[in-house]
Amino acid sequence: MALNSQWVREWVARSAQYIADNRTELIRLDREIGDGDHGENMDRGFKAVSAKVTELPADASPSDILKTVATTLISTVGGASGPLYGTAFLKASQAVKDEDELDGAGIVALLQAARDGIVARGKAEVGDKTMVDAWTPAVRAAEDALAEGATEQQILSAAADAAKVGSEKTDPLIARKGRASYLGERAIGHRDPGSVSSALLLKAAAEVSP
Amino acid sequence: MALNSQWVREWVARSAQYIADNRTELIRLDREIGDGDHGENMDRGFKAVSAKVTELPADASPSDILKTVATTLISTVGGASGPLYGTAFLKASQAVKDEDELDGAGIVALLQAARDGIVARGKAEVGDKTMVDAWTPAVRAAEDALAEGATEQQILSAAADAAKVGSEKTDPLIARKGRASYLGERAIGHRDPGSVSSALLLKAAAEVSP
Amino acid sequence: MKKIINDPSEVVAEALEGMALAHPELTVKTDPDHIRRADAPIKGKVALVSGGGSGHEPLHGGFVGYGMLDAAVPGAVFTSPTPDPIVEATKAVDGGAGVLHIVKNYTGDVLNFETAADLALAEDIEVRAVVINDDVAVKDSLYTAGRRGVAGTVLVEKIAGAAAQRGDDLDAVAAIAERVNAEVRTMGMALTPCTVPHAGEPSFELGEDEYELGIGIHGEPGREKRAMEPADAIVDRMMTAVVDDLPFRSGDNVLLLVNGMGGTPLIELYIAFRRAHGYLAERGITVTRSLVGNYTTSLEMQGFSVSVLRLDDEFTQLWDAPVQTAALRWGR
Amino acid sequence: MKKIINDPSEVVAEALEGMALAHPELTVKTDPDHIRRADAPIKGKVALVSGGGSGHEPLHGGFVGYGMLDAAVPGAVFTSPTPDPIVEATKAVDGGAGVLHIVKNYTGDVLNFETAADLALAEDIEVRAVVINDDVAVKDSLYTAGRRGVAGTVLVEKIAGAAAQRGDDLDAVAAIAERVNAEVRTMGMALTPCTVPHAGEPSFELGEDEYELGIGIHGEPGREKRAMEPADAIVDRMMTAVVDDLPFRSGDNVLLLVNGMGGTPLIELYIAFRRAHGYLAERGITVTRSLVGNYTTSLEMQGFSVSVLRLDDEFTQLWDAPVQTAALRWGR
Ligand SMILES: Nc1ncnc2c1ncn2[C@@H]1O[C@H](COP(=O)(O)OP(=O)(O)O)[C@@H](O)[C@H]1O
Ligand SMILES: Nc1ncnc2c1ncn2[C@@H]1O[C@H](COP(=O)(O)OP(=O)(O)O)[C@@H](O)[C@H]1O
Ligand SMILES: [Mg+2]
Ligand SMILES: [Mg+2]
Ligand SMILES: [Mg+2]
Ligand SMILES: [Mg+2]
Repeated sequence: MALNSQWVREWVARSAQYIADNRTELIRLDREIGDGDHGENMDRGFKAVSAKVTELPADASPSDILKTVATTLISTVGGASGPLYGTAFLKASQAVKDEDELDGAGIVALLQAARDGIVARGKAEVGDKTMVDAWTPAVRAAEDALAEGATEQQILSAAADAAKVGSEKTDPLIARKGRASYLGERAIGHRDPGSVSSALLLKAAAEVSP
Repeated sequence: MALNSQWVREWVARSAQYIADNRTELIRLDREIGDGDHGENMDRGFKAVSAKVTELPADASPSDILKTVATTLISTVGGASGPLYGTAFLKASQAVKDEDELDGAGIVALLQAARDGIVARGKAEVGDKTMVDAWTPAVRAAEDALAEGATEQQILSAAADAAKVGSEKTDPLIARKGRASYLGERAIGHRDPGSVSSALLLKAAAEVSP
Repeated sequence: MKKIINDPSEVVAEALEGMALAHPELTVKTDPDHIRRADAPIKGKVALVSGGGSGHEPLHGGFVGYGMLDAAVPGAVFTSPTPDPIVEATKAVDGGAGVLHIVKNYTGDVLNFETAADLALAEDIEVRAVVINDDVAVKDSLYTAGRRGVAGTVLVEKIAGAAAQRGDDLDAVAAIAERVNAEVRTMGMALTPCTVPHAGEPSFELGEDEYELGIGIHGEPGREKRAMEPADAIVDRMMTAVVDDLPFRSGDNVLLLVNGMGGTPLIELYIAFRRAHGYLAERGITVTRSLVGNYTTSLEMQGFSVSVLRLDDEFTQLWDAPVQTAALRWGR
Repeated sequence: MKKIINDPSEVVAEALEGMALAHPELTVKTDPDHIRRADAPIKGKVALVSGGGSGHEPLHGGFVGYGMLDAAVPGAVFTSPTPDPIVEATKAVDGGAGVLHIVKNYTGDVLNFETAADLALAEDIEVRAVVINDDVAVKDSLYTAGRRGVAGTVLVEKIAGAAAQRGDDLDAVAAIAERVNAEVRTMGMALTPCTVPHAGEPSFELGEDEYELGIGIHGEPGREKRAMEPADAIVDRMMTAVVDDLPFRSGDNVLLLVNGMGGTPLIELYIAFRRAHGYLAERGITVTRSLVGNYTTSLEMQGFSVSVLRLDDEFTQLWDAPVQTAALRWGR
């Protein structure tokens, strides 16, 4: 079933809830190999996003909503994750411009654009122990699912599952981007917090998809 | 047996040893109701005193030695106890001026002068929870012993015992002088460190007395 | 966690209120937060804007004033500010001669200042950025986000600020800032971690006889934990890393900065300074300018960093030039 | 105990060496230890000498220089100096117009400075002493050693120093110092104890949700332990004690000093300043001069004190007068 702006709204709401629920855990992960603010940053950002999205007119398109998500994240999150997620949602918004309903191809385009935005801003590759380690497998899984004729819901579920696995795979890595890269081998054994928040966002997307 | 300069030298040496042995304990006591330096101050001072006294000519009189103790304490101890003990030994030195041997009366005069010096400088009375609470009972006990015809050794032992009891009696007191006075009722239950060091000095004096 | 705070989420806002009340010579704006010289914009003068996460005070707000920064943009604790306040501050202090952004090299700071620069440019303000990366504890390679910007930032802000104050144009001020960054090296250590107010727990763990070598300024763990040792041995390790890196050479004149992390008593900083000075002297390197104190901190962390800047006559002159800020002041 | 030190018994000596290396404008002497202006004695100027136990840095050595102290005499950590170095410093800076001793009210300091003054007098140097006792946490009564001298000392040293610098005679400088002491009140608190290097153990114990109210600057326990509470509530308690004591009244102009105990981050001091300022404003008391930072510390203790000084035009002028010391500098 094609996804409309209602899905985007619910995605935002569920994301905000998951981020709030996992605020402490994200802080803990970031304390291990970063500076301990990722949960706080994301929670501040998604609380603001929720409020902003609620204020949007009822007829706002998916693209409009995603753009509001983007600009709100950019202006409230700060840190590395703010501009990265901001760019991701900005590119996603542009990718679905003028569409009221997103079919499987639309969903994949959205995810690709988001991932490409993150990579363009942050220059990280898979294996660098960043949120890209969640997004790139997610996009690949979504592409595969689309090719196999999956439903929108199945595509998003595949993406979410792959993101989660990708995030878990950051545990043994040495980081090459972000603060964890300062630690060298001491980053080994810790999960990248940005990949965890990314997996949460994608889980939310799948769960609210009808 | 009358006491000569050899006694004063041994008194100094034994005092230095007792202070060194009790350095940590005096620090601990001073940490409870003061600023934690009494053991360090006294140990620094008596180490210097030992060195200085050893350098004195063999024919130095009791008064000469006591004067060296006084000036060395004044110039090395610092804090409240430095000037107070310094004055005590200075007055003691003056009290036994021109005497080569101290009989019971001489000993009592020495102790009285020391105590009076402390009181003149510090203006503390018995019960103020200071070293005076060791010195004043010590002087009284010495006076009584002399009146009863005790030997020099017995006089000093009486003084030392009384000092120890006096020091113990500071436990339940509220302090009215020195740093402990800032604490009000919170000083109750702690022993005054200066009274403990005073009792140690008097114990040394008695023990080395032949 | 015990702190002199009210609500952890109001720490930055309330501290800014305090700064505004204590320093009438500053204009402190909230929503979006920034601190600027009350006399900004200064027509024809290149303006300097810096910023970054809070928790490093006096960096950067304490360095706003005559001869140093025109504005500072504080983010949440240890979190880069977002682009909005950076744009706002940039617009407010631009005197028509362009604005230099002084950015510490962290992914978040770089990205947010980049976005802000784009937005300012869209409003016809000329912006240049210099990215500070003086921390030798981090290997600068393809495999890291590069060296961090730490206490050397203060030296860049002072010297570039003096260049702007004497009337240098944007290219010249940016070039001097780049040159200071190229000539300064820093290394830090910590005896204790620090606690970010909203995190509520210490940033890392350290045993009673361990210290963390190569620490940054965000409570992030350092290069390695080591068994505690005397101050001189610690300083020697840090100085070796600093001196070998540039490298500093016999005959160099340098500025030596011993910077406290926020919880270190001054008496200990002077003990560290003594040995750092001795280390340099033994290598024929002369300390001609000094700075000792808390300038780039990490909340209540106990520890310090040493920074060495190679001086030439121009740097020395610009260092000596008058400065009037809350945290650094001389000559007026 | 982890500290940036070598040998605990060398802490003061090595820190002095560091100070000497970092501040060529000071003459630092050891044996006996003191710090003095390199240009002392200044003929015809009243000289100011202060001192006390070490561990309160920048007090007093950081306040030696133009417009403030002529010499500072550091004792061992938290231990009053002995008379010898006080006499030595007094002789070295006397320019023929007499010397004012600024003494914090502790039995040890008072007795040692008294002896030093007697000895200086014996060498025909005119000495006057002012004993600072600004701490309202301690009841001043027949039953105590009297109020302690704490952070207000800095204000006395600055204002009396400016009076001496403008050429006032010994009587006048002493009178101004007395007057500042009479008009300033201070109260302190601590979140953590501190550890004297040679003691090796913390000065008192505090639970994870307790603070110590009415603390002094020697790691001595305070008036009472209290359950931890928000910054504003703590500040209100301290300000009430301070304001009610003098008392300060509606219409007063005051200087407000929020002083860190050594381990408190600046961001927290500004949060405390914000509320202290608000407290005064609510009572019609106007803060016309401010100072925020670590000025009278207690090693690495976390905590702060608030001092309020009632200003008149003369105090304000003298406060604003140029000062050039390691820790306080403006106007030159
Ligand atoms: N260059 C980069 N590319 C992609 N993701 C990155 C990059 N740098 C950092 N990240 C992500 O950002 C996360 C940290 O975000 P956050 O803690 O909010 O910001 P900061 O590191 O500035 O404190 C990391 O866990 C990582 O996933
Ligand atoms: N006014 C006084 N009269 C007599 N003894 C005093 C007085 N003030 C302090 N003392 C003694 O001095 C002792 C403290 O000495 P010390 O710790 O060396 O000095 P400080 O208190 O300066 O740190 C106290 O335990 C007390 O016995
Ligand atoms: Mg982070
Ligand atoms: Mg003591
Ligand atoms: Mg951060
Ligand atoms: Mg003492």
